[in-house]
Amino acid sequence: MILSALFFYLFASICVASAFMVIAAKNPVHSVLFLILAFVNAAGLFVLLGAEFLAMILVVVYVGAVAVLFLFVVMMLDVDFAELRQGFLQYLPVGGLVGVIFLAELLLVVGSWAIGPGIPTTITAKIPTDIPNTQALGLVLYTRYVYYFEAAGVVLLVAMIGAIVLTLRHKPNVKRQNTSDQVARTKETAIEIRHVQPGQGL
Amino acid sequence: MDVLLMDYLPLVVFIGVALVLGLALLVAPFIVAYKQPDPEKLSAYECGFNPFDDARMKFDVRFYLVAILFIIFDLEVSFLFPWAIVFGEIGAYGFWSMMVFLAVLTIGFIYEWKKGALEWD
Amino acid sequence: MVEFWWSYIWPLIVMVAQSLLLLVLLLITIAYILLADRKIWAAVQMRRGPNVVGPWGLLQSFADLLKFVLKEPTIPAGANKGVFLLAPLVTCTLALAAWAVIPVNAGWVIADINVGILYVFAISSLGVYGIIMAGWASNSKYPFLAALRSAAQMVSYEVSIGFVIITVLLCAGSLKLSAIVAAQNGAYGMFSWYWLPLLPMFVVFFVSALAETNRPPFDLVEAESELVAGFMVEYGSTPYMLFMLGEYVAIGTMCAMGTILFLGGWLPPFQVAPFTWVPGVIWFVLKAFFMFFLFAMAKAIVPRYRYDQLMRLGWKVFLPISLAMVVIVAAVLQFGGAVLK
Amino acid sequence: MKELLAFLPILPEIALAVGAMGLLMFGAYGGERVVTTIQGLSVVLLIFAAVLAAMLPDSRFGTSFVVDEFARFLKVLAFLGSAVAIVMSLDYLAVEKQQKFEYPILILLSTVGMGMLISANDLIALYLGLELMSLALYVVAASNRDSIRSTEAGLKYFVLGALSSGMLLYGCSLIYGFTGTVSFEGIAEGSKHPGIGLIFGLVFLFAGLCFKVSAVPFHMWTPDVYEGAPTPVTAFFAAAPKIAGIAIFVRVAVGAFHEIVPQWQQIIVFVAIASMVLGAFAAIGQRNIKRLMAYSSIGHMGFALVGLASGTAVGVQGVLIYIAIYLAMTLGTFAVILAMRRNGEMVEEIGDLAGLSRSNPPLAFLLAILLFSLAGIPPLAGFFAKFYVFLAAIEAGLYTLAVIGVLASVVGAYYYLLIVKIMYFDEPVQAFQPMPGELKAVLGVTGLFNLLFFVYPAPLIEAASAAAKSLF
Repeated sequence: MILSALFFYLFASICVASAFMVIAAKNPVHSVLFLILAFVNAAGLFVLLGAEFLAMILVVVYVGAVAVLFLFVVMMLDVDFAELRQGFLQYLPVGGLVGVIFLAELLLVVGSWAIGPGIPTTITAKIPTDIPNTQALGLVLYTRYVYYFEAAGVVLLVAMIGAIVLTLRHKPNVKRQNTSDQVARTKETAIEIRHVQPGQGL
Repeated sequence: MDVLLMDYLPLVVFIGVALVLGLALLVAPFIVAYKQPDPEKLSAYECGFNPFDDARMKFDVRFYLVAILFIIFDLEVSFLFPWAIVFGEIGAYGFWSMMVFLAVLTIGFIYEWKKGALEWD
Repeated sequence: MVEFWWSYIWPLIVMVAQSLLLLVLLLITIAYILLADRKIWAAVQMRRGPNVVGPWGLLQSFADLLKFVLKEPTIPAGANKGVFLLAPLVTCTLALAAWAVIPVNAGWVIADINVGILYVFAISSLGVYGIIMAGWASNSKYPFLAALRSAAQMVSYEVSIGFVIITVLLCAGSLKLSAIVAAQNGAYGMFSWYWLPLLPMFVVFFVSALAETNRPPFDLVEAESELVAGFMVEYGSTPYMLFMLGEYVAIGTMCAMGTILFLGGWLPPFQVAPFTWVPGVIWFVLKAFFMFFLFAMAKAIVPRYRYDQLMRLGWKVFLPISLAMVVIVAAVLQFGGAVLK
Repeated sequence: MKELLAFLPILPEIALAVGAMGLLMFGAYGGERVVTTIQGLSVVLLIFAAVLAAMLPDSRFGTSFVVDEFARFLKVLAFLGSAVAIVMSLDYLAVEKQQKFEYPILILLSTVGMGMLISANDLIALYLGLELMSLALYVVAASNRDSIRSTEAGLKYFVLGALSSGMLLYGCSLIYGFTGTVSFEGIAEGSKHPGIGLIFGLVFLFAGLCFKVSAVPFHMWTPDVYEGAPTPVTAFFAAAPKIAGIAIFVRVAVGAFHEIVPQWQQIIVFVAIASMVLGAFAAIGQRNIKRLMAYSSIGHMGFALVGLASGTAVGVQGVLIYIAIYLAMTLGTFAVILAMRRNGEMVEEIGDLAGLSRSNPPLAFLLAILLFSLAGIPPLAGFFAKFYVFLAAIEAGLYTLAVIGVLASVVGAYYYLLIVKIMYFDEPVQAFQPMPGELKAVLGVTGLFNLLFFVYPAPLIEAASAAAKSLF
């Protein structure tokens, strides 16, 4: 269909262009914004492939969460990026060389794109077309691929521990509110009634 | 496949129209409104002082921690979505595999709590 | 040529027309919601509220629009111009974009995609960008601090909203918004809508929605006394208006989501004669307005939270409650038979 | 019940993960008081898991996890390596006041990742295991966050590790695209008619794996990370993760790509030669002993890969023997490095070892044994390790590789012997503080193992042979 081809080229070209801008932009905040644009377009490409769920999760997780952290870091870190970028260009020849090699390899790969004989037999999971994508994922992820699923859970646990081990510091002398203590206060502990005789004080 | 894509076409058109509308509102005053900028008007608001340095500064690492924890829980939620909609079809096995997953992350949550990562000071 | 016209151009025109219709109606509704917000607030404080422009002040919002358009737009000298102007546009467009998937009646929706609820969830998680971008681009201290606070606040409550949505999905079994509404069409009329079986989650959803949209009592972003007007300090004219518009559209989205997830969308309270005569869209609007009324009343009567209390509520109260509810609902569905269905 | 029995193959990993979570809760509630208990329990847990892993019968969990002789052999090594790494950290962390209960727990979770990696039977399981292992490693590398060097080490390791994961994933996706499957058996089937895309996928996959075992040209992180990370962490890095890395390298190469041995053989030959040569020459100028050990480990990985390059069962057997002996040598050497403490301060310069033979003769003797063994001088264990891999290379007709390997080990011997010279012939400087008991035990056991291995080498060699055969 011509329309989907049109959208493919639209998303793909914006994606590539903004990926390029991520590294080319002078201001790191602009880089992150371009990165977000690249993510959104990648989500569009997923939709074109029929992977709706992945597209939305890409937006929720990468754009809505990961890129927020990126933005936090580059906006607020107060690093002089102009200084950091000095000497950036001296890596251009090496980087360019690697890039050219990558490109050549990719062209070779694409040029030779052919599924070998006997491959279709090795494809284990057919993509069901009669149910929505999310459902198809759900039907296998928690039963057949339970190993991956639980392993992902443990990876997340390590991420949590790591985040806390590396970043958490407690400021000394901070007075915190303890709601349960406040609620547990009774009249006896809170108020003391003294009968003060006139003219004597406490 | 095409049916699916046809569902999304109106969405794209709608976003486009909304964007045009917003853009029109945004540029309108630049065209029609009265303009007479002066340096005082264009300086950053600072309760009467002149701003003496760049407003962007280092800040508490706690904000980063919140963002990281949010990413982790967001991922957890995204794992729950497909599970929730096929809940009736994957049976007890699917139920328990999710419970184990949630238990792992609840342990992480309790750990955070006890370490005081959720305190705000 | 004729074929091209009928198979490409004409559907496109239809789509654009539909989109425009929805947007215009939406914006008019927002104009009156804004007015209602001010009127309700005023009524609680025994004031009159706006009452000058038009009868009972009915044209107030339109006058405001005109005022904003004619105001001088200023861009602070130290600001990052591109991002500074992009921020309000992003806020407003994203807020509007969510409405593309919201069904206001059976079949009355721009795009009823399979992953509708995820789409709304994704769009609302992007709302934070407008604020961060504005706060950073202004290059001024107050917006910067407000942006930080706001970003942390919004992400904290988004997690709870995610869990709330999961509990609804467990009962409804689809990500499609129209299917979620249809799943609530039970034998007991309004009592089989999810607000009753999932009452705790409805409360969590409502409060999280307040926090997610930076509404009072969680409007620490604006906090006049400390942050003057938060991330919008440097904004004026229509850029400012776009922020306000985005905020109110987002509130509208949250009200619509509450309606769809918990109040049975366009379904009438009872499937009997007088109720079924009323078109579904009326029910939808009434319910959404009821949700908005709750928003407005919360603004009028609840004092503002302190920041540490806000974070505590999000992470230490709502997150565990909603997580536990996911497990409880799943367990009930798994072992309790068809109690909820 | 039948469903629960299906989980039997992953029992050691489950035990480790559940134990780690239990200990995490214990630590969260107990605070800093229970750190030593947690350290002790972690060691017990690792040994228990090693026993469990050794006892499991050949089995599979789904298509992604396989238990065979190869997995048993390497898991026992990896789990014991982690246990010893925790034991060796006890004194250091206590003296440096860096005791955190998370440290042993992160090592446990990293070890879970190693177990998953060793048994991985498809690309997704490979990736998950690798990430689980590495993520915990990044954190422990930076665990001393008040030290700039430690945070720098963690950051460098993380950034380069993420890059290598990216390459690995890119390779995996190419392989998946050209074979239509992620399982190793399927890939083996699909690679009977290798296209150029598959070969590129293979190259990228190997690049990612080379990074994890710090083989040239993906070694650049190693010296900085080894030097910057706290010393017990370095000891851990040099031991167990390397075993898991080599394990998955071997399993991918001979398990999934045995149809296209000639294609990957040249890559491995190149990597092995480059690692051996760089490890030998770059180490010569080093003054810092941790940095020296980094280059030494690069060189040793090169030697281990020589066995893999042959692509035969004998070669894999050589790799396994090599890696087992390497584990013993490196842990022993790090036990000495951890004991290099003078006036309450850690010292890391090679010159600080001067005259050790007079100030502490037993320590000097054992270290000399270990260094001779690292250099590959007969009749110590290190010689046998090299002997088996070179033998395999010659059998496979890779004469150049074998010759270069022997030359590299001669050059490498120079700097090991230089340390021995410093210990025995230089003027003594101030003596080290007394060595804590657990380090003495580790050093004693590994030193004697290296010294007396030639007396009774059969068990290790037979076990390695059985493990290698299970892959073919």
